[in-house]
Amino acid sequence: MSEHVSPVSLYVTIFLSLMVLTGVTVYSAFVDMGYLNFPVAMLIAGFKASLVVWYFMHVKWQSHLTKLTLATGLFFLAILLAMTLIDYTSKNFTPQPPPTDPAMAVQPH
Amino acid sequence: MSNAVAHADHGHARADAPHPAQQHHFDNLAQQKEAAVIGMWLFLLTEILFFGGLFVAYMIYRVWYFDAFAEASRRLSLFWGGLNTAVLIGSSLTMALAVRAAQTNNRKWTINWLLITTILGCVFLGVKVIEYEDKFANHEVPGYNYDFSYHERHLAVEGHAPAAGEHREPSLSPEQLQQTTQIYFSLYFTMTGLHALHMIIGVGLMLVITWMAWKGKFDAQYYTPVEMSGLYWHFVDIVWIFLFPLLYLVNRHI
Amino acid sequence: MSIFGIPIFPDQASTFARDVDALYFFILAVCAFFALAVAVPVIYFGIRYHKTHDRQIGARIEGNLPLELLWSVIPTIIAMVMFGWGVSVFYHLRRPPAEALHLYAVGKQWMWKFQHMEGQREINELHIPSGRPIKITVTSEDVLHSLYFPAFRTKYDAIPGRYTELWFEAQKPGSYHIFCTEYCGTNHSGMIGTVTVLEPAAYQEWLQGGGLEGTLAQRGARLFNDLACSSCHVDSGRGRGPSLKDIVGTTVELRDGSSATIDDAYLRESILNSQAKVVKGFEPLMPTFQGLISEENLVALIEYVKSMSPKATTTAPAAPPAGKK
Amino acid sequence: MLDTLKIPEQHYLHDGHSLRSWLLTKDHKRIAIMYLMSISVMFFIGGLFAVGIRFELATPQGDFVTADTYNKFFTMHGVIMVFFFLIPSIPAVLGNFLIPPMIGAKDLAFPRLNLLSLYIYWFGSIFTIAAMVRGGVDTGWTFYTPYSASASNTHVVPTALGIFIAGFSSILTGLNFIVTIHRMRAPGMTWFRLPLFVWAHYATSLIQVLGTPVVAITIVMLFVERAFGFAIFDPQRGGDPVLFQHLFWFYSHPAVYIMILPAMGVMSELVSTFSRKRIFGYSFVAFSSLAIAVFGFIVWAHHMFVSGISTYAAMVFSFLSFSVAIPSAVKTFNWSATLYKGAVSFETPMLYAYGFLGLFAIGGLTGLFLATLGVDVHMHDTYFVVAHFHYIMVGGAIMGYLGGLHYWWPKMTGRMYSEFFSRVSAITVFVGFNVTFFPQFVVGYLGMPRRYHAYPDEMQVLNVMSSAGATVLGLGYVLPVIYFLYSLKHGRVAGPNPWGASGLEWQMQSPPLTENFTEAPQVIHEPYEYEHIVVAKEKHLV
Repeated sequence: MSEHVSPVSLYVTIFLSLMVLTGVTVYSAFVDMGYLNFPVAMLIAGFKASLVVWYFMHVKWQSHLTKLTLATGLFFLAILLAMTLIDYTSKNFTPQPPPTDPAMAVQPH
Repeated sequence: MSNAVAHADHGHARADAPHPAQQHHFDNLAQQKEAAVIGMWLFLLTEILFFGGLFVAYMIYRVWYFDAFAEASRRLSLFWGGLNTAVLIGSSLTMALAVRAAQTNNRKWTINWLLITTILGCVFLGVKVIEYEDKFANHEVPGYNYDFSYHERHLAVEGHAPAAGEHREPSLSPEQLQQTTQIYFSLYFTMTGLHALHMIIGVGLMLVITWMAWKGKFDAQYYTPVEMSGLYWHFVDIVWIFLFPLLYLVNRHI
Repeated sequence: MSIFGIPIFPDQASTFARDVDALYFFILAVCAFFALAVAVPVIYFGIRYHKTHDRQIGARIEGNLPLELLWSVIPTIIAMVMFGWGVSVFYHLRRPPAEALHLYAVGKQWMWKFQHMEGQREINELHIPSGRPIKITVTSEDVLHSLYFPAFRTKYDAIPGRYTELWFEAQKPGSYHIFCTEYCGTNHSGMIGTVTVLEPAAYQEWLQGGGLEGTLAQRGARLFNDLACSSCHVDSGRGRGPSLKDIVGTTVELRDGSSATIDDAYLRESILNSQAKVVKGFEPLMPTFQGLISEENLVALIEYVKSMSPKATTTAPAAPPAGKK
Repeated sequence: MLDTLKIPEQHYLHDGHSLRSWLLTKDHKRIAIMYLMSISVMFFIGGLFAVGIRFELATPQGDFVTADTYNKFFTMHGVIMVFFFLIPSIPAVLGNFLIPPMIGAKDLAFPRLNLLSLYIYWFGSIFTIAAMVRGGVDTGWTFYTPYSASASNTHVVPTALGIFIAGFSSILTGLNFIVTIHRMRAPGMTWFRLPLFVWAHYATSLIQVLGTPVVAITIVMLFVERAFGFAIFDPQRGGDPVLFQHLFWFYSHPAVYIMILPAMGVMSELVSTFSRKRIFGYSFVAFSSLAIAVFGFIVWAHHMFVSGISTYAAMVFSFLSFSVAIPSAVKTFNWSATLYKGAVSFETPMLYAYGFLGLFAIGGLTGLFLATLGVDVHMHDTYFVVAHFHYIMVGGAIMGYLGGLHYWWPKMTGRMYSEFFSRVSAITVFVGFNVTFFPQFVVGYLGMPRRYHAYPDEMQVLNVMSSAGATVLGLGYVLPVIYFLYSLKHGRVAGPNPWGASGLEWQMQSPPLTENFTEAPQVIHEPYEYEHIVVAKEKHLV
C-alpha cells in the first residue's frame, strides 16, 4: 500500500527540478540542433513526466501491478505510433494539393 | 456436496470493527485501497491512449507539413505557454502536498492545499481563454473564415513595425500557408481544447473533494478519494508537459 | 463456370487472374483439410464416447505437449507458405510493367470517368485492347471510391488528393463488370460500368471513331496556349519561365538549393501551386492554378509537357521518395 | 429425490421488488439481468434491419426500399449489432453474472461503477436510437471520411456520439473485470485454477480498456471536423482520409476479438462440462486467449490492403495477421481433443458448442484468405468478407452467447427451459445460418461488392438462397425468447447443479443469494475435476 508518506522536501525538490527542466526545454528549442531538436524535446518531456509519475503519483512505492499497468499503456501507445509510422514512412508520397472543383475549371474552347 | 470447495472455517477473528468506509465485498481496507489504485491506473491507461490517438495524428501531420507547423507554431505566444506550464507544475506540487496532508490526518492543510490547487487550475483556464481569444481575433480558428495572413495584414495596417530580426522570409508562399496551416490549428484546438475540458473536470473534482474534506470524511486510514483525484490531476499535468513542447516549440530557432 | 446456369466462379480474363485463382484454390484446399481435420474427429468422438450412464466421468487427460507443439508449428508453417505466395502475387499485381498503355480513371460521386491518351473520354464505359498491359492511374474528386474489375481480379481505392496505380493485361475479348467497392454514398451501387476488351485491330478502329478532340496531348497543347503558359515557357529557355523541352525525367536544381526530378507529381505540383519548387535562376512569378483548372485539363497539360520530351519513356521513372524534412 | 427440489425462499431476485431496488442495485447479478433485457431489445432492432437488407437483396434491382433507405439499413444494422449487441453481450450479461461467483468473490471490485456502466449503455443506446428515429445515418458502420465528414447529410454526429458514450460502458466493464480478477480471488484460487471463462474475460477486458479509447478519440476528431469545420481528415485542406482508417481499425480489429473471446470462454466451459472431462491443454487454451488479445493489436491494416497503404506496410501487416490465426487454431484443436475419451452428452448447450466449433472453424479459416495479400485484393469489400465476419460473429459469438445463456439459465433463474424446443431452435439456427451465409462466399468471389442494393442479374439465385436462409435464421432466434419466458413460470426446478458441472458458481444455490456464498469459499482443487461431483439431475425429457 502507499502508506508511505514522503517528506515535503522531496516534493519541493521535484517541483524545482520540473521548473528547471521546463526552462531547459524552452532554451533547447532556440538552439538549432537540426533533426535532434524533436528527440531532445521529447526526452526532456518524458523525463519530466517520469518524475511526476514516480514521486508525485507515488508509483515508486506501489505494487508491481500498478507499474505493469502503466507500462502496458505506454507499450500499446508505442504500437499504435510505430505501426502507423511503418505505413507513412514507407509510403513514397508527399502531400499534393487535392484536385480542384471541376465546376470552376477552365474549359478549352 | 463437497467438491473443489471446502468451506473455510472462520480464520482470523474479526478483531477490529471494519472502518465505516470499507465496502461489504472487500475483506479489508487495504484490499479496497489496492483495488482503487489499480482501477484508477487502468482509467489513466485509457486516458493515455485517448490522448495518444491525437498525438499520433499530430506526429503524422508534423512529418508531412513541418514547415507549415513551424510557421504556425510561431503564432503561439511563448510567454503564456510557459506561464501555463509553470502554473500547472505548481498545481501538481500543491496537489501532492494536499495528498500528504490527508495522509498525515491534517484536515486544515488538506483543505488549504486543495483550494490552492483549484485556484491554480482556474488560473490555467484563464490563460487558455486569453490565448483562444487572441486566436479568434487573428482569424486563426480553422473553418470557413480561416485566414492565416490576416495577422500580417492586421499588423501592417496598424503600423506595427515587426520586431527587428522577427521578420524573415517564410519558407512557404502565403497560399500554401493558408492551405496547410489549418491542420496545425485544427490539431491545436482539438488537443488543447480536450486538455482544457479535462482541466475543467479536474477543477470540479477538486471542489467535490474539498467539500468532502471539509466534512471530515478523510483520516489517516481512509483518504483514497484525495489520492485518486491527485492521480487524475497529475495525469492532466503530464499531458500538458507533452503538449507544451509539441505545440509551442516546434521550430523556434530559425 | 456455372452450375444449372448459375455462375459460381468468375471468368479469368486477365493474365494474373490464373495466379490469383491458383493461390485461392491452394488456400481453399488447406482450409478444407483443416475443416475436416476438426469436424471428423469431433463427430466421431461425439458418437464413440457418448455418455452411457449418468455417473460416467471422462478420462483424466491433462494435455499433451508434443501434440500441442505439433498443431501450433504446422499451421504456422502453412501460414508462412500462404503469406509468401500471397506476397509474390501481390508484388506482381502492384508493379505495372513499363510499356503498359496508360489511362486515367477519375472517380466522382457515382460515376467513373476514364481518360484515354488519345483523347477519348468515357463515363462508366471503358474500351481497351486485349493482349497489352494497361496501367490505370486512379484518383477521386470528392470521397473515397474503389475501382474494381472482378474479371481481372484487381482493385485499387481512389483517394482524393492522391494517385494510385492499378494494372492488368486483358486476354479474352468480351465485356466484364466494373464496380465501385468503397462505400461512397447514395448511388454507390449505381457507380458501375462495363469494360469491353477488343481485339487490337478493333480497338484501333474504335479509337479512330472517337477522337474528334484529338489526342490528350493535343488538347493539352491547346490548353497550353489558352492559359498563356507559352508566353513564359519559351522553348529557347530565354522566357521568364524555364523551357519545358526534354525535361521529363531529368533532375533540376531548385532556388532553395535542393534538387527535384521532373515527373508527373512535380509537374502537377508546379502547376497547382507554382512557388513550391521553382527552378534555380527563375523568379517565382508563375500564378498558381489551384482552383482554376479541372482534373482532366490538368492531366491533359501534363501529357502535353511529357510529349515535349520524346526521349523520356512514356512513363517517367518512379519518383524517388521526396527528401525528408 | 428430484421432486423434493424447490426454489429457495431467499435469493437475489426476492431481495426487494421495487423498481428502485432494481434501478439503484449494486448487485452484479441484477445488473446482468438488466443488461440481458436491454441487449435483447437492441438485438431485435438490429435484426429488423437485417431482414430489411435481405428482402431488398432478394431482387437484383433495388425495389423494396430506395438506395438511401438501404444505406441506412445496413449502417444501422452494423452500428447496433456491433456496438450495442455483440461487444456488450457475453461480458456484460454472462461475465457480470458469473465472474464474481466463479472466483469466489461477493461482488465485482466497483459495484457502483458497474451500475454506472449500465446507465451509460442505456444513455448511449437512447442517443443512437433517437438519431435512428430522426433519420438514421448512411455512412456504413465504419464512418469512413471524407464521406462521413463532409458528404453525408445524415445524422452522423448523433450516432457517432452514441457510440462514443457506449464505448465508456465497455471500458468500465473491462476495468471492473481486470481489478476483480486481480484482487478479489478467493483464497486458494490461483491463476491456474481459474476457469477458462475467466481467462477469456480477462483477455477481453484488456482489449476493451486498451482499444476503446482510440475509437473514442477518432470519433472526437470526426466530430470536431464535421461540427466545427476543422481540417483533420479533409483532403481538400491537406488532411489524409487513410489516417482515419488507421485510427479506426486500431480499435475495430481488436473489437472483433472482444466479440469472439468471451464466446471462446463459454465454449471451454461447455465442452468440458458436457464431455465430463478436463479441458485438453488448459494452459495452452488460457495463454492463447492472452495471445489473441495482444496480437489483435498489431494486425489492423489487413482491412486496408487496397486503400492506399504502402506495399511494405501491407506485407508487414499480412505477415502479422497470420500470427493471430495460430492461437485460434490451437483453441479449436484443444476443444476437439477434449472430447476424446470423454462422456459426451448432447444437451442444448452442447448442441450450440458443436455449432460454434463448426462455424467458428469455417469463419477462422476464411480469414486466412483475407490475410493473404494476393487474394485479398480481389476479395476486399465483397460479400466474401461479409460472409467471413458473419461466420465469426453470428456463427461464433452469437452461438457462444446462446450456448452460455442456455447453460447458465438454470443458475440465473433456478428453472429449466424445455429441452425439446431448445434443441429444435439450436438446429434451426444452425441450418438457417448456413443457408444464409454460405452462398455469400460464392457470390463474394464472383465479385459482388458490399453495400450494394442493386446487383447484376446473374447473382440473383445465390442472393435469393441467402434471403431464404435469413428468414429461417430469424425464426431460430425468436424461439428462445418464447421458451425462456415460458420457463420462468412453468419451468422444472433446476436445483443448484443440474448439469453436474465443476465450477464454483455451481456450489451456490440457484438462483443465488445476493452475496453469492454463505461463507468465503476455499478452493483446493483443479478447475475441471469431475471426480467429486455427485450428479443430482435425473435424465428425462419433457
